[in-house]
Amino acid sequence: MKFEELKGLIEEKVRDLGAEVSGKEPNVIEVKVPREKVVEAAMRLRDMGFDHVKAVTAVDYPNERFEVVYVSSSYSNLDLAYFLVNLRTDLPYDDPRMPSLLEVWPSVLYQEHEEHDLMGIVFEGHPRMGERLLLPENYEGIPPLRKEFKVKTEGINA
Amino acid sequence: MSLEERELEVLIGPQHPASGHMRLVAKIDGDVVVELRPNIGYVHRSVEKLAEVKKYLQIIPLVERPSLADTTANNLTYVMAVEKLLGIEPPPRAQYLRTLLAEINRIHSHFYGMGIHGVMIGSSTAYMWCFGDREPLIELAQELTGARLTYSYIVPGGVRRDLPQGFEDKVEKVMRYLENRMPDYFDLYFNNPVTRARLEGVGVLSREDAIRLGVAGPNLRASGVPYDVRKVEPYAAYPELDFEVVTEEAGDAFARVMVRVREIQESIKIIRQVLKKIPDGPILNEKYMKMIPPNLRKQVEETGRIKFPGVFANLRVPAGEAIARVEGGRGEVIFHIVSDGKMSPYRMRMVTPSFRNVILFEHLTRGVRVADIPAIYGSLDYFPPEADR
Amino acid sequence: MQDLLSLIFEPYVFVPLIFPGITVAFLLLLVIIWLERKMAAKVQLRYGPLYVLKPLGGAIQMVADLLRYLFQEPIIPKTVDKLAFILTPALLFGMAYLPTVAIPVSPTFYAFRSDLSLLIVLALSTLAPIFTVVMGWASNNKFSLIGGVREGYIVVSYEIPMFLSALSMAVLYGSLDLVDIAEAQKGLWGIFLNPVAAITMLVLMYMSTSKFPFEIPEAESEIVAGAYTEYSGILYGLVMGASYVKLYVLSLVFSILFLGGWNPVPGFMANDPLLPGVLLFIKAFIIIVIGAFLRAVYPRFRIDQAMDLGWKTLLPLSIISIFISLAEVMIMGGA
Amino acid sequence: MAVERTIRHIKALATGAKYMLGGHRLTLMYPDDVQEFPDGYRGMIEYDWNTCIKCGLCAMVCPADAMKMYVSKEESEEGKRPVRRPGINYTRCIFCGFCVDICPTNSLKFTKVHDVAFYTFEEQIFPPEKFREGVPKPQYDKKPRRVRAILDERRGIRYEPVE
Repeated sequence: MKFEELKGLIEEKVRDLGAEVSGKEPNVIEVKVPREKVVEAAMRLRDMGFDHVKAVTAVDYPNERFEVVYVSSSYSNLDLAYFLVNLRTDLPYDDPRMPSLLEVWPSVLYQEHEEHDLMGIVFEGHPRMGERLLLPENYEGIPPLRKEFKVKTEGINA
Repeated sequence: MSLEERELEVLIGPQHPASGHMRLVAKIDGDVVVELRPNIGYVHRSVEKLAEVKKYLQIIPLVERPSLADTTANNLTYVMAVEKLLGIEPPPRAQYLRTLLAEINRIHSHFYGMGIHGVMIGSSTAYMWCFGDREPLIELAQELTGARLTYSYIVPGGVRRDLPQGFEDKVEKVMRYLENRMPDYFDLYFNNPVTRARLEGVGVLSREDAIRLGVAGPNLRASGVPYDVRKVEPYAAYPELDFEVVTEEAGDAFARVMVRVREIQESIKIIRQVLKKIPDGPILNEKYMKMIPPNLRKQVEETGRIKFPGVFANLRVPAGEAIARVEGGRGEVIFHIVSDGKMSPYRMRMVTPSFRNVILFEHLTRGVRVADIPAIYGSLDYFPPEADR
Repeated sequence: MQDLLSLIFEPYVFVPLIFPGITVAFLLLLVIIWLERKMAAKVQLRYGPLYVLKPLGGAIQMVADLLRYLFQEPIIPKTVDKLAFILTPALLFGMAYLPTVAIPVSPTFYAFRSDLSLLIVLALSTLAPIFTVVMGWASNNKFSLIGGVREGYIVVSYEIPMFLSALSMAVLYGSLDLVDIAEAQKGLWGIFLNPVAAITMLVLMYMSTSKFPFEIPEAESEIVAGAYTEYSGILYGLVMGASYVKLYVLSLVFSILFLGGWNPVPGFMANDPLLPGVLLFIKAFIIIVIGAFLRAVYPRFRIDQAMDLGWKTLLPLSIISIFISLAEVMIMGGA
Repeated sequence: MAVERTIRHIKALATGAKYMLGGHRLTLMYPDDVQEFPDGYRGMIEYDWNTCIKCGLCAMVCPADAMKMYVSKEESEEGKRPVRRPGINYTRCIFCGFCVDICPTNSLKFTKVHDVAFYTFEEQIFPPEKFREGVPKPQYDKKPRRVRAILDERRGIRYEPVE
């Protein structure tokens, strides 16, 4: 399958959700949807054959927004496996919650949990919200992956 | 007696001979596992956060550390993502050298996994053999890169060192040695009726579940999904090499081991091709080669060891996003880098195969026996530090 | 002095204290654990214990280990049942060693002669596992408990077929007296008369002493060390030694039942009451060494597979072996 | 099935026996034997005081903050301004060799030394004055035999003494 062709196909599928579809040659297709529509968009992508998620990346733009990126691709259809479809959604900075995609892609179980743990994003409907994954159980404070969590660095001088 | 009282909660690890650096919380009823939850994070080292304060080149050793047995995969994936942002390509010889190291690493990573699996089901010989036979491969890698495991060999634009003198002969000897040894592995371990009894039909992962759960690497291929990044999105020198994607249909613990064994055989094939086809030429991108001072450039040509251009110390990467994926020994490694044009990534997401496979602990252990826990654990080639990152 | 020496060579002193009793059992323990590690190391392309007495390949490694065990602090956790926790290792070791008193050294040298000595040995050897179960209970540790229960399950699946295959030989020789049994094999050994019984008995012996592939009650990667998890110091030394001593006892019985005991006695040994015992020991030693060698070859079975093997394969085989014995007795009119 | 299983048992036992009687071993008897490493081994680092141009690239590229620029006392006093030279902290060094590869004057070099023991934490910090004196010698109980790893198609790896 050609890149442009697939991009067109996806665009057609998710246009009515208010999605912006763009692409990065040769194989990355970006689908940006509002957070209310993210489950629906994910379902349509899954039904197209994008059957698993490789990575869930949450990015923190301080005082502006959070961006959550689901990097999905296909195992069952090896023609699609070459392509990566990034399903993106923006979350307001003061209310970082979004519906969990666990129902659509069970493969996000640990990935969403991790982003919850380290970035403080709440995935509604995920059964393990509020539990710690990588951090110690008694950790309190700023989620460490947020930009306001500062890591001390040393200079080059002793 | 109510059902709750029948259940015994057993905490396997982190201080347990076969748990690795993690805790498995098992609820067992008699000898049957009712539920098992992996409790990961014991060796979490916050690679993603540290990457935000380290410079691009400094991240190379950082991303290698979590998966010590399979460092090349992480190194290569990270550098590929950075190269995508930089918009540079390594020269062909460097691509072949990357492939060579990746395959050497794949073999010894598989040996590592099979060895640990062996001792988990009680075969100390499988463990010792695998770890012993890893040694010649590590010796090869050491000669090529200067280090046993943490190679840091692949840098943006190329690789750090050229083939040493007489390396081809040594590789060929080791490959022959591995081929000579394989029948004994089969006789003593893989075909041992006790091994078969312990692994066949244990921890069966169906094709649908493997896809649904987004499993990676040999565990996926053992369930009959012929997904291999080397074929799906070929990188390095793989487009020019001839090899097969190994799959098994059974999806049980034994199939997962067999995929690894057959991948070792494929890797031997690949390594031979690499050494036959490797082109002459530089091993670092021209752009960086030109930045090396002239007197040092001469030295580089003589010794075959790259000197870094000064720009490497504070490498600036154009703003943008890049995703790179590589088929490492344990499976698909993903790096998602968001750059804002500064000297450190704005956000680096590192998804390792072990992290994607951790979901299998919950899925595969329902209703198995207590003794099957290590048999399944080992068959996943799961490495806790790699999952925790 | 002379009196003391002759006292030592009195059978009722010599058998329990020297051979096959505690002294030889103890020396064997030191040698066999070293040899086991050494053999496994050889198969595994390495050296094994080496640096304690290097010229002999680290032969006295176990002496060093024993000293370590002796001087290591035996930690007794607060939550254990103290009496049971401390007593069981000693009882386990004692019970494992006790059957040696009923084993004859030669046709004329034994602590006591009973026409039921085979039964005495087998009966005494079945007592030891009870203490493993007690240990698992007394340790107040989940892994110990699982280990103890596993031992209990294993016991019921090896004991019956082992008795049956041993008794099939008693049927064949028409006696339960170990001296008679050994003497009956002056010509053909029992292993050739009834190979089915021999193989069954051999496998079950290894099963009863937790040799690979039946190292299930203390499976390290599953339940840490099973019933022995909480033990340290000399207490652990005792429990570890117990299974080897049990293997030693059963190997002696196996040699008498199937390998002709001290037969055939060479001419120069014939007049001495003790020397035939050396032959018996060598045969038993070979059986122990084979058991130790299995560690290097096999992984371990799952407990249900081991029980499967015990009940569904070895039990029928041991019953068949009784019929084989009966048939042979009928044909030959008694051996 | 049963027959096949029996054959497999026999094969497994025979293979075990074959190795038990064979002479194949992979152990390197450290510290009786000490391996001589191939050229380019990334061991502890040597510093050439005279060729160093004090550019600080090594400290900049160091991923573990092990290489740092220390004020070199004597020179600073002489020149009335702070002069900084590299020093290394081996409690942090991860032997990636980036500093050696980036050094524009080859003032930093790899040695093959890696097995040095230190008594204290502080001893492992090598400020420039100590750094220039070269790497410490490993201490062995008795003089070890130097061996080289030879890759072998029958035995995998064997260690041969180096003259």
